Amino acid sequence: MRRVYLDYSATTPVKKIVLDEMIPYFTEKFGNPSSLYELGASAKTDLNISREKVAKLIGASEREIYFTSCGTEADNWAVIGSARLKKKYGNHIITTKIEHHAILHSCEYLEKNGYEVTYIGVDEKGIVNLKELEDAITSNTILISIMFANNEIGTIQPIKEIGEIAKKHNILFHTDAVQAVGNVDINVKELGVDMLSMSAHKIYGPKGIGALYIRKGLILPSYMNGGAQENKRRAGTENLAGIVGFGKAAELAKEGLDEHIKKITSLRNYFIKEVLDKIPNVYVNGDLEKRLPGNANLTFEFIEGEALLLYLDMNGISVSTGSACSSASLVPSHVLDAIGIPVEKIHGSLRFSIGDFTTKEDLDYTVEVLIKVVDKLRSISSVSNEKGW
Amino acid sequence: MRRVYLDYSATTPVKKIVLDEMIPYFTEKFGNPSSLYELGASAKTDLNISREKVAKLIGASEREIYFTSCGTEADNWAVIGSARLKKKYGNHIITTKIEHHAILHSCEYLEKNGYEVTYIGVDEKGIVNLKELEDAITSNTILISIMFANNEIGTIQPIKEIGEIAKKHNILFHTDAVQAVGNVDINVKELGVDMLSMSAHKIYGPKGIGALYIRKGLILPSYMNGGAQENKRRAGTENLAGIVGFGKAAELAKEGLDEHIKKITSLRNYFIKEVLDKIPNVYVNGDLEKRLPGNANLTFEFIEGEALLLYLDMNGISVSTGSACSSASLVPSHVLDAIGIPVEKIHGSLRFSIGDFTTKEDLDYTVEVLIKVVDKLRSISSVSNEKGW
Amino acid sequence: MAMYNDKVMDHFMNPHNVGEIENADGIGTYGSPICGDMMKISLKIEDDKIVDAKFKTFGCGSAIASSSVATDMIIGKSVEEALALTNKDVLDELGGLPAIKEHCSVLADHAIRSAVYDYAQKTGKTYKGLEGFDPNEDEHEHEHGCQIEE
Amino acid sequence: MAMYNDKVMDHFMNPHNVGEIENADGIGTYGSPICGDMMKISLKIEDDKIVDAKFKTFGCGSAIASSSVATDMIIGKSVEEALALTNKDVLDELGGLPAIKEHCSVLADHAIRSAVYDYAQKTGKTYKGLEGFDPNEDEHEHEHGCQIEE
Ligand SMILES: Cc1ncc(COP(=O)(O)O)c(C=O)c1O
Ligand SMILES: Cc1ncc(COP(=O)(O)O)c(C=O)c1O
Repeated sequence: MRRVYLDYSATTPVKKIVLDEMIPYFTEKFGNPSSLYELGASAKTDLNISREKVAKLIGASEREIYFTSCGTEADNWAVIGSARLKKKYGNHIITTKIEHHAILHSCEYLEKNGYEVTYIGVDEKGIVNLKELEDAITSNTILISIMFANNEIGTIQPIKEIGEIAKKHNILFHTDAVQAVGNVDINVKELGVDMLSMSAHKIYGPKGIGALYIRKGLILPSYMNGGAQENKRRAGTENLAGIVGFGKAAELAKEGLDEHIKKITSLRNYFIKEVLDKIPNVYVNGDLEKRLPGNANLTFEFIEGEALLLYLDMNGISVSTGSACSSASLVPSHVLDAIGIPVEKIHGSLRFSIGDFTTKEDLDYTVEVLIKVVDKLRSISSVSNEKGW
Repeated sequence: MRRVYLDYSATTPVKKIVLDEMIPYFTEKFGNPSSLYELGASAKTDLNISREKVAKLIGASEREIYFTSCGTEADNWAVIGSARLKKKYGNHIITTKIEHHAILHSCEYLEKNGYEVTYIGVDEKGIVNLKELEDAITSNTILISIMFANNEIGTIQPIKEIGEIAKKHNILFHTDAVQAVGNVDINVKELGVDMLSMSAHKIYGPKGIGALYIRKGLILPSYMNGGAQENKRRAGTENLAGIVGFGKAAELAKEGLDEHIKKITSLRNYFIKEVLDKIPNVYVNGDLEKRLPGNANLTFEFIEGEALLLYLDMNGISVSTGSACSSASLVPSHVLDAIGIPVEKIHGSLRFSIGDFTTKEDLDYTVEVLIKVVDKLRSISSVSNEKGW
Repeated sequence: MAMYNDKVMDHFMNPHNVGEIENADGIGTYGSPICGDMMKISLKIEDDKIVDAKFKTFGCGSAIASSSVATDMIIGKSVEEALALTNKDVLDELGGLPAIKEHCSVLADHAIRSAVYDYAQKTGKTYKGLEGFDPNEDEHEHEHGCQIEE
Repeated sequence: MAMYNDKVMDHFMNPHNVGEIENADGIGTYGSPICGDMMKISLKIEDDKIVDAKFKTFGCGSAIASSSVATDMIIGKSVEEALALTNKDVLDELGGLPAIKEHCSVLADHAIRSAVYDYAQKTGKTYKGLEGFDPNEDEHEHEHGCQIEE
């Protein structure tokens, strides 16, 4: 059976060239980067070379990159760290209704600890309204955290404009760019962001390594207390092989960015067109232009998403219902809810995300299977176009 | 030149058989364990098999193991999480003066946030006094955190007795067992510990993956907010390959434990005897019996440790001055200070730590080099046995 | 598929008794698309015996599998026997569902009861198993439904 | 060795001018083992010129390398020239030290000044470069020493 992976937004395989670069750091070059002897010192050198590669991908300077264990940690650190840092200036944070749970649950933690959080909405295309953002700002606002690109519907926010608003009001600005990095041309200097979260496993690097960009001059309190690693800001023996893999993946992403965007966008558009042409009662969620290249979030009316997902899986096709980390939960997507999709249709929505190993043939096969399984599930379903919901 | 790695307490190389087990999880079996489709579901299955292996190493049950990004994170989570959990019952924490910085700096963070911490001392052999511990307990005490084995001098604490005291007073008990795991036979059920920290890179697994054992029934608040991973207690896409490597390393450690302890202890004793026999004015720090098998912490009078470390490094021998994570710092070891070593002698102390790949020939070579370089540095030194300090 | 066992997968991929019975003797619906699952069942009843049952379900794998296995279980049974079917019976017959999905098995026994109630209303019959059953009181949203676990 | 450059390593591994001059004209000590570094220097002075210098140092790589290079730098110089030597000069000659170790270069120029002071005391000479210098006031612990960075 053909295997078609269409969940690159959940995680990506490590590219062979990335893995090859990592391998020696497990066995021969395994020194602790904090150790003074040669084996440690050269580990530290290589670690910083990787740091530079990650920095380059987002136009930062090397010393502004702090490695973390994942995008989630970067998000926790940015939000909770900023809140602690600025607590004497205020207790109000602004974020959006469509953030990843790493941001939302960090905000909830802060709400339980004396902070106030405004969750601004998005329009039906999944884009924040800058006026609503500016109206939400009070004299107590200390942080704006708005994601760069959404993990479910792929919509890209006006980060530069948000940065200008934040700067005008002298408020820290964090963006969760876990999905955007490697898929959008990013330059933190031009965007005016103070902090930016990344994660290697979304760009063909390994799982378990992420990074937080922290603008030079901003001294965020440590979220991990202990040794003097990461310029004393993030304790814990460094995930050396992981960092080297992240560095290589970042380098590849930087080099191939234009081509990647062009190729993936065109595949994605082809896929959407095919599905909409060949299957009735299917809709695309989220803005079609301000969107990650690989994302196709589709609502299939009259069927339930998990059933469809499993039917696809039985045919070798991997897709997801929104974000992987809430896949075991039955809560309907908060993102689709925020763009106004009625709950019954949220249940029938799937995210197809296309990546570097996807071929046109993969997509043709997927469309072919989709036609069949959508038809079958609709024939089982108790709701239909004729009978209504 | 011969290469002799004698810093296994800082970090270990990943064993080949461990790495082999990890490799497929980067490339083919790369699914996100939270994903519903086959690739994700089988990743989840394999993740839980690894969890079971880690659990077995310490006599825990699978559901009591929560993977973290490192030992440091496990320590932060245990200490800060317990403090938050129990804050309505009190604000007092007891720990020791010889903890790793991951504990000490977490305690300092808590001290800045309304908690009180008592740092109990140790005797000149590096062992805590149970009476002092019990005397330190107040009605406000909510947590005792005492390390299983010390990373600098290798001394092993009376964990079982501490567990009994904690239970008697109904206080949570955490132990940082990062150095002990894989080197000491541990059974959490018999020891009565509520939480226990581990780290894979100390037992021939990869860097960047650790775990916290949390006794069944204890609901520690999450330190990483976000997705529903790790039974909703530690968010962030799982470091799948790292976890698989940790699992394999734990399995090997469990299988070979008795032999490992026997072999390493005997090599260590041989090394110490040789050094003491052949080089004057050298002392061993810490208890000789209640001690990690591979640890030899030695004071070389009249010379400075970093100079000696570098001379050894020029001869291919890797050793450390105390803990790797404070190696770039000039602060004299807080551990040697706690056992009463005068500061000028702390400067001349080195940790040699022996591991699975160490041979008798390695140690003979090391002794040979030591004789020469100690002699040379003493001939340069402005202090000596005759002239005194 | 680690999520569901083989039997569940089989009933999900190849569900039995899918469809609608024309001129059914009793029709019942339970659940709602808003909660993510809705089952509609139609029964053919002769001599107080369920001679045929067909379903249509909007829902996840467990909902479809539960519908399939439950219809299998009642065909050939007396009406009282069918009313005695519990979601536990459905679960057992399926060989279990993931904890987070167990509530889906409720769908089938509720829908069956509704269909028999419809039959009883139309025919004026009474059944012990329907005592205290009120399809309107038993609002999906209240009892089983939209019990979402975060 | 990424920590130190080649020149530092060379002076550290093969330090020049190690030892003690018998019947030295001036002897100076600076630092203390408690702070992790102590340098002792002895000078042979003829016609106000430093004809020989030897050191002994307890300390790290930078302390030993600084001692070595500083003694090299003053041999053949006039006493006033030697007094003009700053830790910056030592650092430059070494091609730099890691930031955390820069304070080690202070060791040498202080020890040299102390040795010249000793010579001046014994001979009754005065030097411009010693103006305001008081070896006792200049307590190691206060000025340079035990400046530890966490
Ligand atoms: C006793 C002890 N605790 C905690 C740690 C921290 O572990 P990690 O380096 O995995 O963060 C270490 C080692 O570095 C250690 O030796
Ligand atoms: C937008 C967004 N933020 C944060 C995360 C969390 O990253 P990680 O899985 O590396 O913790 C993800 C992906 O899971 C994401 O898509």
